[in-house]
Amino acid sequence: MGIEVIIYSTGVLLVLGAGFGIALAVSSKFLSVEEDPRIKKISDILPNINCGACGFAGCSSYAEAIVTKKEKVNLCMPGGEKTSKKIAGLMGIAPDSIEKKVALIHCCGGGIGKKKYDYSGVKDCRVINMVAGGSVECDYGCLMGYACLRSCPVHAIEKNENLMPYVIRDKCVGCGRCVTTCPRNLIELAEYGKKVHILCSSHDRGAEVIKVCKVGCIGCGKCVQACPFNAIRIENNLAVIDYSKCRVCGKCVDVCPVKVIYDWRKDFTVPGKQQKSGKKNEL
Amino acid sequence: MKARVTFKGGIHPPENKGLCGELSIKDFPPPETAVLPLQQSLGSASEPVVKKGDKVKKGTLIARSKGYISSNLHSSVSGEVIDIRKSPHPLLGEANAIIIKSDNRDEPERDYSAEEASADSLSSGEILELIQNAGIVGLGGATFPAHVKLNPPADKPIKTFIINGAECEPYLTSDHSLMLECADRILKGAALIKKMLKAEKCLIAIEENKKDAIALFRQKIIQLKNAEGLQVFPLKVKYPQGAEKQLIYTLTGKEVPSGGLPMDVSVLVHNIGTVFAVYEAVFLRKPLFERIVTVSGKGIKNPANWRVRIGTTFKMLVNHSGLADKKIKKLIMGGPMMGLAQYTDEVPVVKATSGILVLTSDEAADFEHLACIRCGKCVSVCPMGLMPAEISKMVEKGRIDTAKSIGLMDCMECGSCNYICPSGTNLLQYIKLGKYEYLRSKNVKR
Amino acid sequence: MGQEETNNTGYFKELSKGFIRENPIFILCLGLCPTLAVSNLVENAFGMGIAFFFVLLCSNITISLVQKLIPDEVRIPCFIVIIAAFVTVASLLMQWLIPDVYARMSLYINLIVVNCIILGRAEAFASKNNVFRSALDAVGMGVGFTASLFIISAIREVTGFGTFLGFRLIPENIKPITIMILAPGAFFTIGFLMALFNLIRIKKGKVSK
Amino acid sequence: MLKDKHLTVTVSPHIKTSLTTERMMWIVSAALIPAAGAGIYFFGPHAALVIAVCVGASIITELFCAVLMKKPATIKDGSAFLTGLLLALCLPPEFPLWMCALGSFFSIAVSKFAFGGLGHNIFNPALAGRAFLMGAFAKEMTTWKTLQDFPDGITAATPLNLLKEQGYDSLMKVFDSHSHLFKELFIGRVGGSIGETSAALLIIGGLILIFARVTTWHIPVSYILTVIIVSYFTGGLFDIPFHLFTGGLMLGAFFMATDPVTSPITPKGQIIFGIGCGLFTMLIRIRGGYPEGVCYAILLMNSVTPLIERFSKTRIFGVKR
Repeated sequence: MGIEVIIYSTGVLLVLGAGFGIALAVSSKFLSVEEDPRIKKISDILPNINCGACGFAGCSSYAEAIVTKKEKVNLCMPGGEKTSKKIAGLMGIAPDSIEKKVALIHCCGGGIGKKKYDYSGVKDCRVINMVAGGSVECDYGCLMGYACLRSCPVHAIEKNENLMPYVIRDKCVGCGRCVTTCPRNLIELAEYGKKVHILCSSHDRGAEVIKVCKVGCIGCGKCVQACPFNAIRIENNLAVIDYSKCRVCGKCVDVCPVKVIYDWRKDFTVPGKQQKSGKKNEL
Repeated sequence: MKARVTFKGGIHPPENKGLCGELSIKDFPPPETAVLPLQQSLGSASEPVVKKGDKVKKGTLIARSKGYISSNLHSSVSGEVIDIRKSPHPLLGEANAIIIKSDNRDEPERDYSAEEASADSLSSGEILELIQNAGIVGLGGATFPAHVKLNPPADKPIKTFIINGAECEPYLTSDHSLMLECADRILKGAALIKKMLKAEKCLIAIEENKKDAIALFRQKIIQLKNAEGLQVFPLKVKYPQGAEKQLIYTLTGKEVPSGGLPMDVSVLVHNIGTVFAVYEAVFLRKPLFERIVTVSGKGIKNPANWRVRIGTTFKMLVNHSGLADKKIKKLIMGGPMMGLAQYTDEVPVVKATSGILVLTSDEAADFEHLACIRCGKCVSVCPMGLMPAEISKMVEKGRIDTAKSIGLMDCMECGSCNYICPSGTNLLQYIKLGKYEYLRSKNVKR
Repeated sequence: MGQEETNNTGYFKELSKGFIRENPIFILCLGLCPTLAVSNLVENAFGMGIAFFFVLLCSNITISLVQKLIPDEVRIPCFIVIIAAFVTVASLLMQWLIPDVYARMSLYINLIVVNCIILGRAEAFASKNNVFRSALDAVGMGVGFTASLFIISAIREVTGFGTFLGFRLIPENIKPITIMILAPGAFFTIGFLMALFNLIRIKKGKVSK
Repeated sequence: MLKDKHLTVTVSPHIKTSLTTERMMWIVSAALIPAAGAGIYFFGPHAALVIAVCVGASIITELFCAVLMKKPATIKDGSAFLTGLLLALCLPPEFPLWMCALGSFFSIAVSKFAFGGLGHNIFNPALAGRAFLMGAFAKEMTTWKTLQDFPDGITAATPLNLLKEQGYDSLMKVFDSHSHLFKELFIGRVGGSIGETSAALLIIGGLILIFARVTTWHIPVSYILTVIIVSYFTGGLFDIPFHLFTGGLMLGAFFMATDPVTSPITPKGQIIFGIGCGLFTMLIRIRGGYPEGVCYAILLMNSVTPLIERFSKTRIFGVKR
């Protein structure tokens, strides 16, 4: 390769570079589309599991709404406080408080409760619920069709040894998909911090409950008496905890005769199973 | 006139109508205790007007309709109300019902055997009131209150009144036997409704496998004096010939628009049993407290058609007919295609009960669920022109909106696709799930 | 890819990720064009791998050196210029060192310029990391690419020609499977190996099913 | 008492047809047996070996894949048996046995299980297997067996090959007259793949399928009609029976193109599919490099099946176009 080749190629490269550089400069001036770079940044911060808890179609549309429509920054349940703070920082506004919530299945007896009939067909509780009012005797019991389990975007719902679905509390991001999926409305989003819950939804009278399920609230009222803060009341044959009053003392847990009140600080995470925590947490 | 046109699709399941033997209607004895669920029709449940301890007679009003789309309920036995409590319901699983203990006297509220002479001179409003008071609902199975259907809005006049005697469901012969026994009365009821609606034509549609009924009706119409516009229309034998929209298409060539009602094309369809009930309500002033029920299936020793009081439990009927010595698998209210499987025989006969089937395990065979092989049979049999396999796949994947866009809500749940599917996939169950999910998501958005 | 935290631990991780975890062919599905074209003979594949390795290493180092100088808007043209220069160097070198291999595959060597692995690594990694890390990344990716190419070509040469590096492995009387040396054969081989790699990753729990 | 009985509860309908997938597969297999028998009769025992190896290898591969993918092994449904049989029927009678096994392996493992198993494959497994073998062993795939009882025994090629490579005159030289040629073609005493030569038996098998409601008339009729029309316009009256009864057309039209998994599900789509197959077959036969085009025509149309389905949606009752 002679010296003239080097000079020539340098010249060509220079000329081409200058020419295209000018073209680029011109086009960047006339063709540029103004897009807020914050949208992409917020998109990156969001967890991108597209769970829909924020009420938008997906994470990217939520990001867009934050920037363009000044949507609140605390709507992302899976991301929690960390995400909310990050986005608030990016947007230059004060972060709103966000409470971590996890899904809670208000039934622990589907697997041991009495069966009404043999079902055959699509194994989905939303279908089972349509057939003669569900396959379990209890009208408020889990049908064990696992629609919630399949709807969970982060695989936080599993079956226990009684084949009842349960929520792995540390995996749950609180998106609320299972809440809308459950055909019997057994699932609600509960505050993560309040770790004592009543796992039954039966509004039947006590005598009827005993007939169909071993772990059903019979509305006996023992928990009401045991509660030092008046946080429990019996509502339509079912004990309900008022979380604004509950101080999570755990006294109700011990007095419940049918063991439907659970305390997640104790050494079990799986209702009806009494399993050591953390053991079954992997998929 | 011979049926020439027919709708697209449909299936030919084994009929098994011969099981019942001769088609006479036998009277079933009134039950010891009648269980009368408050929810007997579409719409809201009726409100009880009796309380525990009240004495009632046969035909006494015991629950009044609540709201426009609702129906009255009458006692089917004479006796005492012993309770109003939750009890098994063939459609809902469990629902509130009035329990009446019979005093075995079977005393009627009034004499239901004499025909009122004045019926011909009643005005439309008076007739409607009689129908409403009698608590008549669509007896084909849809249980839509008859007085609502018979009172179309003024801007949608009815030109053609169709009487549905297709009875395309296998096994069932209750309509057939009713047509054979009460042709005169049905025709009287038909003429009454036709007059009331000011309809031009009244077509009686009967499937060709009921040759005797077709002949009988033709003969009766010839004998009738004012038979103008009254016509018998033989239908090709296939399922679902009795489906409202398909029936209208076959008889008039008009398609009920998607999401619309028959009155949108100036047609009204009533089941043959409903027409008979209207006759009884208007001419005999008899409320709807009994109906014809086919008790059949290979699990039944002596299948027959019975005139049964509403509130009789399935158990009584089944025990009376005797169980065959075979492996019994299912108890079904209605026909095998659209009927509802029951989990207990404690459920009572309701106004919607056209048949009770006890199926053996070789009739109601469970299929091993195999993968869809895309054979397209479901597409070719779907009378609504849908692609059931596609819809159910979309629902299975959770894409309800896509399913909606390819006709999810147009499905009428006739079950043809599910019947024909060689892979035994549960197409209809997914479609039902999709409908449920769609309605639910719509409610959430509101 | 580029979002790894820039701490000083995990140099080995940076190096080894190209072998299996982020294997350019089987996991990232980059650079399939030369893979399909040159992987029917082990010899060709090896030549390609070496040339590729050289270009990737040099371009990664250069780009990470000059990353501060290049304005963000025109980074792609600049990368292309750098890569093109090294490809020219590589092709000149090959012409000089191994002329017969070069004669068979000169076209594909020149096509390295627009190879998506090199541009992809430049864009995703070298332009965001320091020189040492970029070099490690290039070595890892280069070795991963060459090894993958070697595996594919070994399978294809043995089944399609019955030979390995020109030596006959399978007796003459058993017909070789001609389709394996055609493009479909490359697709089959890559597909199967991809499935295998995914299986390994699932077994290791890196990806959920 | 019903109370003591175990009642099963399901959503309606409660009765189902007796024509299951399993039964459909076995009916198709049964409909192919006359043609397979003719193949063995004409070409001798090696043809039987080819069929046996293909079927055996298919079933073994199916078992192997099912175990590997942790799916229930579905040998009983007959799909693997059918794939093996179809593959064997479109192979030359003297085809080496280990290649048969390899082709069967490809059919089941690559073109069926790699796509997700029965019901999910894009291409007809048997034809994909044949195409693979064609690519891998082109020479063996085009080596035809001489028929023993043939007049001069020179025809080591199929009639289509003869026409393509040596022209019309040599074809006539071998078969003397048109009527003789058509007779031989119809009965199947010509060179060719094991199961594709006897048009008469294939038509009988196809009619069995249609009357047993295993398949509908749409694809075979539109396919064959298209071939008739195209051959009439490109060659005249003589070409019609020639193109109909040579090669794998009958086998393809009745047994391959009608494969439910890889053809459209709507009747209208099936007609489009059949027409497409016919056009491609004739295009390849007349203008293409290969003498026979059925295999590739069907594979090509398989790949556009989703597209056809999208444009041939059924009209929903009560919805105006």
